[in-house]
Amino acid sequence: MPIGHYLFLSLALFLIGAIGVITRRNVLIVLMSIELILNAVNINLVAFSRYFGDVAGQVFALFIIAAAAAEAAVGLGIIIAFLRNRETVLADEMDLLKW
Amino acid sequence: MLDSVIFYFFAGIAIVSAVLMITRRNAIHSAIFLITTLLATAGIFLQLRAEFLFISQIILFVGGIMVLFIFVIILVRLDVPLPQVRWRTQKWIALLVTLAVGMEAGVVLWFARKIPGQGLIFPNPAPADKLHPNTEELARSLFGSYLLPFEIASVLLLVAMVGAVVMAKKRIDA
Amino acid sequence: MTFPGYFLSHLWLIPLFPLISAAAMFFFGRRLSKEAVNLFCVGSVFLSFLHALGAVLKLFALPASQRVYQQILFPWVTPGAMPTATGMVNFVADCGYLLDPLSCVMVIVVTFVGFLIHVYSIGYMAHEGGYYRFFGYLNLFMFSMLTLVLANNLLLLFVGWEGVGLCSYLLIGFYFLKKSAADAGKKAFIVNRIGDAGFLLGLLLVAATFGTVRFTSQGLPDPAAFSGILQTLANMVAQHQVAYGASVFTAIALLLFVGAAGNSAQIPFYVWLPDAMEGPIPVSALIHGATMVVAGVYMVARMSAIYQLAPVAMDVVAVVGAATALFAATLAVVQTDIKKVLAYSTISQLGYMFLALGVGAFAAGVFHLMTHAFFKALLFLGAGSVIHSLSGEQDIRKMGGLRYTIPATSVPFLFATLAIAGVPGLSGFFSKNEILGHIFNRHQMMDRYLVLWVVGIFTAGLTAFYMFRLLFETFYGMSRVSIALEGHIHESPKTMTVPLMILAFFSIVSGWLALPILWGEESPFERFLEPSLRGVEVDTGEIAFGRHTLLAEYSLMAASVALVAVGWWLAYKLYLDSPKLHTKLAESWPRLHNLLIHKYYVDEIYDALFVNRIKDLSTALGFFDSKVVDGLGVDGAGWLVRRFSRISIWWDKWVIDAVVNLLGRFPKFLSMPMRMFQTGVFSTYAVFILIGLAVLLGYYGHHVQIFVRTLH
Amino acid sequence: MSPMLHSILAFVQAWWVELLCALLIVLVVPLIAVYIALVERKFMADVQARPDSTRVGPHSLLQQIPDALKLLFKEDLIPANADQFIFWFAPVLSMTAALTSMGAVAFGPWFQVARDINLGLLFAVGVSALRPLGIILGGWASNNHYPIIGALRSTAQLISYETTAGFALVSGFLLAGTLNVRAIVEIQRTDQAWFVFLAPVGFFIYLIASIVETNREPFDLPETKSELVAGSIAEYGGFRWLLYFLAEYANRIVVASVGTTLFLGGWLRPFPNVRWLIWLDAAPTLLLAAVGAYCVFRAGKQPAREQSLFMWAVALACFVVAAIFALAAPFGHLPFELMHNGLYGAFWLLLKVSAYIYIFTWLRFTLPRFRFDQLMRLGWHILIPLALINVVDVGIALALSSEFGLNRWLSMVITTVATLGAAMLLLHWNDKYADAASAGLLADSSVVEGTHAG
Repeated sequence: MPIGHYLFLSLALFLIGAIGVITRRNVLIVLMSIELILNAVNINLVAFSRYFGDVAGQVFALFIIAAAAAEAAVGLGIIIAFLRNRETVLADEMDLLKW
Repeated sequence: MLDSVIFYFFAGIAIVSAVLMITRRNAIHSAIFLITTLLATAGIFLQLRAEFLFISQIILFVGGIMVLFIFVIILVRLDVPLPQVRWRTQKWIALLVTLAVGMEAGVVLWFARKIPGQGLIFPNPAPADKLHPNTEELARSLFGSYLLPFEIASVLLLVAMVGAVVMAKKRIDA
Repeated sequence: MTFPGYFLSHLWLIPLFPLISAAAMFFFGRRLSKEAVNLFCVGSVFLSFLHALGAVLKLFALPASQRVYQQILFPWVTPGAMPTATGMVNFVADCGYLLDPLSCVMVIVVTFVGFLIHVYSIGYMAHEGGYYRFFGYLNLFMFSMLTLVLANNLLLLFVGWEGVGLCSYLLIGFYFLKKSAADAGKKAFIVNRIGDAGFLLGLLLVAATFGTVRFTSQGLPDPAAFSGILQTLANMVAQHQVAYGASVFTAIALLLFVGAAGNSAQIPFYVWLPDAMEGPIPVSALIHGATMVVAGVYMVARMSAIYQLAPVAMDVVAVVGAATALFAATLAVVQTDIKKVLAYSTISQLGYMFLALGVGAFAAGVFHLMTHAFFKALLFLGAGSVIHSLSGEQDIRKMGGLRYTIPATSVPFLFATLAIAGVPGLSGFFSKNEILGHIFNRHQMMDRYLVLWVVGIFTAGLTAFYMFRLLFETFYGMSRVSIALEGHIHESPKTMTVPLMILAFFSIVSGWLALPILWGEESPFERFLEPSLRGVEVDTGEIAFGRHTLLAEYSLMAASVALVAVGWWLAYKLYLDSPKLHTKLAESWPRLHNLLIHKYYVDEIYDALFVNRIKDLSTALGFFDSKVVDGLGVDGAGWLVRRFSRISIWWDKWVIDAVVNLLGRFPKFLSMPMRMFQTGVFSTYAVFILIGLAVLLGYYGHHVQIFVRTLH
Repeated sequence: MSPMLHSILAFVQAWWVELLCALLIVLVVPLIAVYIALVERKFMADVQARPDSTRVGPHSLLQQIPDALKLLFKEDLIPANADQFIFWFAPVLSMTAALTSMGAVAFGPWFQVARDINLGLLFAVGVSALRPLGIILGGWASNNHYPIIGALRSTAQLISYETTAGFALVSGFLLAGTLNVRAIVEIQRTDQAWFVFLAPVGFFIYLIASIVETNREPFDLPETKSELVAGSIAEYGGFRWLLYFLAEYANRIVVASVGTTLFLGGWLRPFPNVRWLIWLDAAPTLLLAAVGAYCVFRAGKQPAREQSLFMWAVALACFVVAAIFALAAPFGHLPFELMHNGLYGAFWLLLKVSAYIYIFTWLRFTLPRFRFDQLMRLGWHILIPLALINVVDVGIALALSSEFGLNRWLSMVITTVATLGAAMLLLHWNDKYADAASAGLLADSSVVEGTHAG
């Protein structure tokens, strides 16, 4: 079966994730959406690696998983710290970083 | 044929539960649907004969990251549905833009498929029984040509761990 | 040249071990436990002792003609071409090590005695503060001393020289909270520096004369390439560029001797040594008894080639030595502080050595150096053990009868006393007789040496007297220990007594190296040292006498033994038989007694002559500095600056800042619309990212097409 | 539609053996689990010096069947404020995870579901990583403090000890050089040594970690009956509870068989290469025959007629199977061969697995329960570092024997001694800083529980 299907799938997942990032207010769900996006990328990589018979793609998928783990740990840490200081996890209330 | 059946099966699960994931109000539900998405993705990896990635997807993403998420959600009582009002405008903009991106990418891929002659020009995947054992392959290139990135990734994880501890640790003085 | 073997080729390790452990002490000694400190420091010294022993044995194995091993690690000071008496030469002072018979003796003595004293210090310093500091200094000293001894050129020797000076300063002032100790340290340091000035000048003169400071070029792969003082000297003499007794040699020899006198506490520089007794006993034993103070002797012996060509300088050395020997001996007679007595005896023994050097008996001097190292170290350590067991009491009038309570200390002390007094059969006897014999030889040539001989032999008697006095006062007779201390007199721990015994053994046997003299042969020790002291054959114009006959030898010995016996008898009479007698004696000659008690008022004279003058000068300078320099110059400048700054403040405020603010406001005003985008909410930024992505895709879409098409 | 059907048919005819195995597992595992529970009951009775139920069947061998039926027909309660969907989802997830991870276990050279997936044991370990999800979701869904606390605890301990077990397994994988189950067992045959002798420390660590992972006493903190009623499954009853129950026992079987496969030589009989022990191959037959004989012997003594009939039936079954075994041995050709290997393998493997689980039970009734911070300290301060050191040491041992030609056993002994020394050191330090550590951990665990209890 042509690789296009995989690409379309990952595109769809990516877009869904992007929508989640943009529209949700709950930071945790935003983080999850980011995980979803990373996952979509992984699908791409693995598909290509399969179709080129080159394992490098899977290696990078592994790295992406590692990065995702790091991102989750740090992100959740930030959220907990934020919650402790500002009592909120709403994305649009985290707006200190502006002019 | 069987491959494609499996693929469509998993892809359907993935997309549906992804949509559900971003539409649930309750964070825990979103987490569960994300988990199903990830599992479905893992299935697709398996269908792509990337066994090791499949297992590490399950161990790390599902068994590690998502458990962490749920843990945090329960710990800080985020399992109550949060108000989802305000800034509709941005939401509409967002949807619009996203759809635009999707359209464009879709068009690109589609026309790439529709080149006169044949479809996407790719070497067809090697038959499954001809493949080398995936884990060994991965290990070889991971510790061979990608050793430095591997080390860097490990350092990244270490740093992330320390950072998470530092940030989430309860200040004794405060 | 055959492969030297491990020990010789790793000669540089010998000084390195103490240096490493010293560094360890200074960097993280504070955190180490006492056991660790012991392990590090004593272990390192022991290692270097082993290596030294190995190297020396290796050297013994070689035939006498080639018993020189020299090793140049790297060229160290390379100022390039330099005008010298021998023309332009490419001056190089390299970092290299030289092992020849002379340095063999020194290195063995230093490492062995040093090791024993380290062991001793474990027990002695056990209850002191700054344990690791003490051992660190001690190891640093070992490093410097070994560098001094093993250096293959005068400059490196000078480095070691200054190093030992520094360590002596640090260790004398070890109890730096005690003012007297700090002062003593400073005194020693300053006096030494005065001497070192002379040394430095001599060094420069050597460099300027010979164009090299390397002692010799023997033992090097190709001696031709490396010029050594000895060879250059030989050439100069051979080409009649200089004659016997040339003034330049005299100058060099005298200047170097100034340095030697400073370091080895000869008149007029001896004043620092008695005060140096403020330091802990092991320090006195190691630095001010056995090793450092003899560095001067070693240096003079090392430069013997030059001295042999400078008769005037030789006489100066001899006279100064003799004077110091007698002088210090007389002072030692009346001292009541056990350490002070030993200090003065050290000075007088050093005088002895210089006397030997001065009459050209270099080997005898070095021989006495070695024996003296053993028994003087033993004496100091024994004294330390006594003080330790009397918990700090140093006044011999408050001692007595200690041999019953602390036998393990008193027996070695007894042997040391016998040795230094020159009782037949012990080491001191042989070495002193060597010296006296050589002087006597010279006297056969020139009568004026008779004086020196008389002084020497009289000093021997005096030595016997005050040493026996010390012995009797301390260990024999009635106990005069104060009641408070009487209760807990305790024998010192094993770590202190065992080194005493070892040293006692060596202070007995080390003299037997010269035993064959008794049946008229020359001593094997001198034969061993001869290659490195040979110097340059030159016509001195003197008639060379052979060694005096065996009969004369025996009669000389008899004379000295008789004097020793007299000294012993006097001491016995005055201090043991009828203790009242010596006080009576003192009262009967109050003048003389006071003179001796006040050390001939030398310190007072020095104060009056130099110290106070310098103080006055510095007060004057201080006045000038505070009033003129600070008052007018600095304060005036400050006042002006204040005035001017007022103006510049105004300018800065109302002109410069105004412009700056204007420049700041302008972009702020311009950037108004841009700031609208910065909502601070990340999802907005995500939207922007997506928009950008959309634009890019829309524009590059067809490129992506091509990309996809030509992927394979 | 037809291509779909066709493909499914193709699938079936391609994979019928695996499907059969899967079916067998799904059918048999609950039975085994139920009887493990029975054994536990008996054991408990013995330890507590009291008689156990003796009514249903001889020695109440059938006791579990009515129990199971009772659980099945109980009313299916869902707490009012519980989250319906997740409350339904969680036990299913647990059960799925347990059974799926069972798929990688090889009960014999031919008896394995996920056979040519070259992940082997890693599959079992990885899929069982889903377990915490089942527990924590169940705990959260029942919307009650005790279950949530239990869920949090169990998640924490599962995650920590999965790490430990993973490292412990890695030491075994290093020795095997492959992940493939059959390859691992074959290597243990050719090496003439079970890996437990080569990496004892690794096995020990894995033993502890597996006990913790299956929430058994003395580490059963998630469901401490005395503190948290039943912990994360307090609100569950009836069929859902049964699912959890089965999942737990299935997990126990999985960890046990993973440990057995990697460290105890899988389905090999003891000393597989010793000729004169060949008669051990006949052990299952003889055992069955013996059981049959025992049943015949006991049949007469049964009080009721049904019971004696039952005994006869059992005896008959035993004899039949024994006969089949005995027949199977001589015939060379395939179906018999398959059955032969499969059954023998299954016999020995199950023997070892049950010994393993017996150890679990033994500990359960022997040791008092740990405190949570003690458990965590054990994990993070001792076991994980020790496991890491162990991995390194095993690697060193392999290098020594392969690169420097040192004798394998010698190098293993050396490194094992080194590891034990490291363990001593760790314990020493832990004791040294125990107070501070426990204080810190107590603070953290109080954070965990304070958010809800407080």
